[in-house]
Amino acid sequence: MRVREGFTAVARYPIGIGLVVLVLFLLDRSLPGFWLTLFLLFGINTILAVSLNITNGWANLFSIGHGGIMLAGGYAAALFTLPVFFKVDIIGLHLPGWILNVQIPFLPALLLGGVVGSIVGILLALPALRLRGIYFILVTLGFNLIMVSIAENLPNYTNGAMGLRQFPLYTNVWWVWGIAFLVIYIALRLRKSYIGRAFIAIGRDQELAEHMGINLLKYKIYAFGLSTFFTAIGGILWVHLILNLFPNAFSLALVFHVVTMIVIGGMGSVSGAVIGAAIITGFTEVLAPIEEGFQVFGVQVPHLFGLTTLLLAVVLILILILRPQGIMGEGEFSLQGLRKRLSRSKAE
Amino acid sequence: MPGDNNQRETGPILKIEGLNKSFGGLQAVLDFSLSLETGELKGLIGPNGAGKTTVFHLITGFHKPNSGRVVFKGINITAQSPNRVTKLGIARTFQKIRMLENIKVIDAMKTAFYLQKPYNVLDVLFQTPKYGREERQLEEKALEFLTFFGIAHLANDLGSDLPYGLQRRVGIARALALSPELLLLDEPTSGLNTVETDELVEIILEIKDKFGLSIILVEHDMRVIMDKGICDSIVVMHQGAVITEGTCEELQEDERVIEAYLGAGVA
Amino acid sequence: MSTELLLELSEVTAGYGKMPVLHGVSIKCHRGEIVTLLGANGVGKTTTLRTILGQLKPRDGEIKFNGADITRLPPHKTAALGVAHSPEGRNIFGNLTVIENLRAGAHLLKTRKELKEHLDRVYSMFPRLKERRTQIAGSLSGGEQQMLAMGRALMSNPRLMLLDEPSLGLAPQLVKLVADTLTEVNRTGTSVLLVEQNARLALEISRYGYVMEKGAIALEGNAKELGANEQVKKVYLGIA
Amino acid sequence: MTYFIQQMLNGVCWGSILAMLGAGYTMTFGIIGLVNFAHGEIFMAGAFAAYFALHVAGLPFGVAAVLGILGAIAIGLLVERIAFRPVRGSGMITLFITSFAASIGIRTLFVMLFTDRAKPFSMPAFLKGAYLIGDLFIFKKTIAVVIVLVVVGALLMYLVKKTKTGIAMRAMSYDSETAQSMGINTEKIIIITFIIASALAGVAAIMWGVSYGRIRSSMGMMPVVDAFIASVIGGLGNVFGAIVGGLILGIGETLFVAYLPPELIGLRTLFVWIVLFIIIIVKPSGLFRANVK
Amino acid sequence: MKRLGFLLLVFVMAGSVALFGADKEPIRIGMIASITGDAAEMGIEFMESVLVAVDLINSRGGIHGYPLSVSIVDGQSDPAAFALKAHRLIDNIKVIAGFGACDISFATAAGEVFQAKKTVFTDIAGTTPTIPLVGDYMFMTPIPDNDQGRAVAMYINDVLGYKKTTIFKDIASAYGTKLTEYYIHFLKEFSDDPNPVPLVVTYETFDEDFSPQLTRIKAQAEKLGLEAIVLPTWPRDAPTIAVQARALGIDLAFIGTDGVDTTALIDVGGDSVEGMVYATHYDPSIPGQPQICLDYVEEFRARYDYDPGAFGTMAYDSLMIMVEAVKAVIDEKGEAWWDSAGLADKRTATRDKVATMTFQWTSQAFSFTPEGWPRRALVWRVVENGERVFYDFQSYEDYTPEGVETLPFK
Repeated sequence: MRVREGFTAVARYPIGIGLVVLVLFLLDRSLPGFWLTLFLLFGINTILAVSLNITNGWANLFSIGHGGIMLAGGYAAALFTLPVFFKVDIIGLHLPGWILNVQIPFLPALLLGGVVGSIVGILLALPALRLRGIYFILVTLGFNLIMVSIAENLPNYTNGAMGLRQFPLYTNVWWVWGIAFLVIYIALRLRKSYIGRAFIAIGRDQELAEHMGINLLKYKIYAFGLSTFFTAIGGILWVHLILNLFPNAFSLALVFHVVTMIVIGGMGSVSGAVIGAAIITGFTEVLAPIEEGFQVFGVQVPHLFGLTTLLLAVVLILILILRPQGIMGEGEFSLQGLRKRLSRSKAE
Repeated sequence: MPGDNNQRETGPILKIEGLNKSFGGLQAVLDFSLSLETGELKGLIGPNGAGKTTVFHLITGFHKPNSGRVVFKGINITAQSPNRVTKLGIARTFQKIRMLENIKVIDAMKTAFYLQKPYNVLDVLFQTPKYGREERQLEEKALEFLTFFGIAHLANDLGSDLPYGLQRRVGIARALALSPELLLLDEPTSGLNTVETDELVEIILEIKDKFGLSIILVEHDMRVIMDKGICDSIVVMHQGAVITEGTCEELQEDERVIEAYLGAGVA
Repeated sequence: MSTELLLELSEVTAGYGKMPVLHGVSIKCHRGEIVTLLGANGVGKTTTLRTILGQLKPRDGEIKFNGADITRLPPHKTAALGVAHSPEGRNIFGNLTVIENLRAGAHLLKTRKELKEHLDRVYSMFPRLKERRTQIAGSLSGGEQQMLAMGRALMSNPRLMLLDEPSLGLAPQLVKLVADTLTEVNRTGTSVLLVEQNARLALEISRYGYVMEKGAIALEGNAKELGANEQVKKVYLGIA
Repeated sequence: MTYFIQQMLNGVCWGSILAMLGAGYTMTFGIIGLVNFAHGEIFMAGAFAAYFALHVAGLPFGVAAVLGILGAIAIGLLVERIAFRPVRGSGMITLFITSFAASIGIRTLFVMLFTDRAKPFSMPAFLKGAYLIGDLFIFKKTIAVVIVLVVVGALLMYLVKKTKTGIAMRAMSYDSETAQSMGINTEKIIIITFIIASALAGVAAIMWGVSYGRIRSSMGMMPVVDAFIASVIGGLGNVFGAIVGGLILGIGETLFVAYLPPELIGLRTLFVWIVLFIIIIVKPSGLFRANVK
Repeated sequence: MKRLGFLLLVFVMAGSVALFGADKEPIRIGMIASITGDAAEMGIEFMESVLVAVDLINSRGGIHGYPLSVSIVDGQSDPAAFALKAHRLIDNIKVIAGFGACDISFATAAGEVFQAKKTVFTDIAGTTPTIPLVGDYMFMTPIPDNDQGRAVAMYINDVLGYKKTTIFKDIASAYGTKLTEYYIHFLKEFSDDPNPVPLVVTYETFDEDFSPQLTRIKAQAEKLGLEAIVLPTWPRDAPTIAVQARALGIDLAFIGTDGVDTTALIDVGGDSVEGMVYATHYDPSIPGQPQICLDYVEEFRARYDYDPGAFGTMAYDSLMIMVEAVKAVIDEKGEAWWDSAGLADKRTATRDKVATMTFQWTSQAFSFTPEGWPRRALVWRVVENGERVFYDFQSYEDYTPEGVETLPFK
């Protein structure tokens, strides 16, 4: 919740950074496994939501193919972070030696995966950018399904449906939230620069943007490249948290979840995306005891599995009906704004 | 200066020769020619459907002409993309007002300063002093424009929430922010009441002088064109073609113009 | 000529979103009349028609048709009362054939016999449409599209026809055809509210006229008188 | 040759189902610009209604089929009421997301109520068996499916092309506002469209049950994507195009499996998308002129 | 919200009133299964089975008087959910041991967490042999693909006597892919024929129409001399394939693997699967079963009106492994130790028992190899008159002959 203000401060005052680091440190030390994992998934979802927001929320390039990007980035990084013995002895991939016989640290793997994700994303975007509306959605949807299909059908390189495992547990609070804050920071900064304003102008009114001298193709590619870069990194963090990678892991259901986050939070708002990520990540977990059955006054309420998913669907429809702009609309959270609102309500 | 390295021609700032455009079977613009001197304010009038807006579309490259040539400051800009044309110094407003949805007026203005790009990505990400300085300057400049148009106090309102008349002003301010040499105004007074119209006309004349603009003005409200006599000359279009060009006085007597507007009748 | 009041707008105010367009427009149209609404571009003529139809809800004022209040009726109900519309730019259904367009216009007719009757009537007015009846409407020429739009509006045998800029973009001989047809239509009992830029044409065939300026009625009077009025010229050309 | 014809028959059978689903898709898209992702769940609900009638209540097949279609219509109208009507007019992406949510919600509800186990859908005696011509099996069910496709397709074409309602639908898909001023009640037309589209999904569900003998709560998930692609290939908004698109995909997929090396059969999904990409790039409006602008 | 409240009310009224007389702290065990999502078909059977077994144990006085409490959580067919729920079981619910999952992706997602927290986890239905590689706290109940592939190849070659077979391979499923590979490998080893599987046809999970593949088989059956079709599929696919194959006039025999053993086989397959022989883990008529297992089957039938198949009994087995191990720990160390010992100690002690003991309450007596694979017999069933009945039995020793490499390739 401290997003924007926190960040402006971070940029300016080392104290801010120090505080965030301290909070993260304390959380890292004190959170029990479940909450820590939840916190990490929240962070990863934040990365995914904020980066998806760049295309879907700002530039109005509504992609539901980001699962395919996570897959591409995930596999690209995975092939390098897997222990050599696993690649060679246990599953026996048919890869060139320079991939097979190396294991690289996390940072280069992240960068590599991010770049691969970006390249794949731009390759997808180039033909797809000519399309509008439902055709664009359809092509990105197809891209997601195709990526899964390709991963399944290349067992020599991806181990097919048997998936990859034995990843080193690289993902931790520092990586996840470091990158999450970085993405938020970049998004907020860009929004306040000519680049972000160009993205948003394209999203709102393509024709007008063009008449403001904005090169549509170039900026659409920027938006897609940036968004997919961090999406791929989110995928890699996910892989190194769950410690396995299977082709169908990044299915439409996952993308749908991320889309839900930005819709609930408010399309176009960075803090909205973060709030959406928090809600969706927490939603199923907070409600999980309800669907698993519980006791009230000695009466055992039996399990009702699927309830959370059902509720999620209902909530999403309700939000779209009652508050189509999402929680934050397109605004950003700020302490000043909050203070203003508070004083206004006091005055009334 | 970006753009073609075509040989510079001297003379008018904008020269259009033999422009043709048809949509399906409909000849929207027929052999349209026009020449605009630097600093000139030229009216472009004609009854509904005469093809005036299409001419604007063709100049800015939003539509590609079937034939003909558009030369701006000696550079051939025929069928260039709108962003390049804008970069060269042509800005336009729209007949149907286009406000960026849910964007504050001040931000809309800053968006319009896109072309200035006074800092680079690294300045943004590292929040260099340069970024802060330039961004502040943009804001100041935006406010300056808004003040000029008398809407500075509305800078933090959403553009789409403004009264219609003020939206028109934002539209023009936004076009000016592109620091154009040639401004294409597409029915700037449509939807305004008499007082607002008068005010806007004043503003248009003011900015023309202040920024040294050349302007083409498409207008329906004949009072603006005729009563005020603000145009140096007026081009009359009918059914896609230019029927005549002249000053107000000349046109008022021109039977062709009257016929174009009032119709020939059927008798 | 009957003087029974068919359509009455009193002090109608309307607009799109933030943009006010009509500021208290009052118009009367009697049964069996052709009434013309004149005015330069963008003064609110089309908006007036849209408000009558119910495509636009007025903010204020009242619209009565044939004695009934239709101020807030949705368009399809207004149409059911006998108001037909031939819109500006024709808005023919480009994906339908000519005959299908005409049948869409006849949506309110109940029987096949009626359909046939009106189809024949429209074909007799516009023999060109009969020739092209199986052609996709989108491929018709501008004049043919105008005929189709008028024919389509006539299919429902309306009491009142709202006609928006029928002569726009038409060659002179087609303009004449349109005018003749209008007179013919009016003769068979349909009242017409005509919005037209071609003031001379409009005033020639109508009985009464209104001149709009900036969303309000600036002048009204008998067509003949208006035709001679220099004010009209001023409204159009901004000259005295 | 026998092999080829046999495979063609297989493809026609699968294609017919896609065609029926795709036609429904195309209709809702044409009228309200909605890509109804919940169409698959409407289809599934139809299959369940027929299943309960047939296997639980023990009703005759004809009755079960009718109930199946009615079941699909009921869910279709429910979806229209709760998920689409309140957000109508708020843009394609909103509609897309609500339909996706409706799809997931209904599917989850069915899994909760009836689990995701495959349930038998037995075909009636008169559809069992096949005619044998040389080595060629011509199934009675295939014949039935094709007859249903032709009859329903013809009825649909008649409805869309010749009837007052059909013309009103197409007029509305082109220009809703003008259509309204012709006295066309657009609300009514939207409801009718949903009824017809859902009924088509119901027909597809019966075809499916008869052809493949099993139904599941999540059966709507995959064919719906294929059917959507079929409608895009045929030109979104064009009913005839959707039917042809469905047949092209069905037959294409089948022939892909029939003639490619076995190890490449898994790429069958790719085939569908390759066809789609080619169509979108070469002729974005689809094979047939779309009814929409 | 009204509807939801109503639903809840119905369930509350229908819900059983579970009151434990015992004042002992219940023994908590966790199960993770996909009860919603793509893999719900199997998860629901796990859950049904475990609910029966828990009631059975508690009605018999629990584990040494400690009531048994199994927390069932929904993995939603999503690896991330599996990992998260595994954390919840371990940290929040504080289970002694866990079991669950249904595919390698889910099993290892949960297993990694259990391994890291040093809590034993038994995989119910993921059969990829590499699953126990997660670590020493990871075990698997079903016979791994390498063993099953070998056993099935052996049985087809030696007992059923089919020389040429074809196989359906689900490339989207680790189970289908791996089992197919092992089957072909071992069959080549056992058969005199250099090419005993001349045709492998592939499909993808969620395919519904298998007629193109079947038509292909039919066209080549005679030329290739095919005698049987092997179906290592998810439960939903085998009966559908059978129905479509019979309709096409294919009269080859069907041979199934443990994935097909559910009630859907008969429900959907009907006459078409009549005579189909398939490998599985359990049949009520195999000799030497513990009474508790027979009671379980009876109760299961009474409650759900169908026979527990491979998935139900494997969930039952996984639970019983844990129950027996905990019981053995208490037997060995005494109740006083159990009441006072820390969670970590209890977990480790349970793991040690699981790794070393032979289970008696499970559907058949078995133990784990050092790798974490079960040493258990393979049961063959046949569909006869619309019933799944006992057909044959392959003991662990039968299908692990000397001189045959167990895990021939990676």
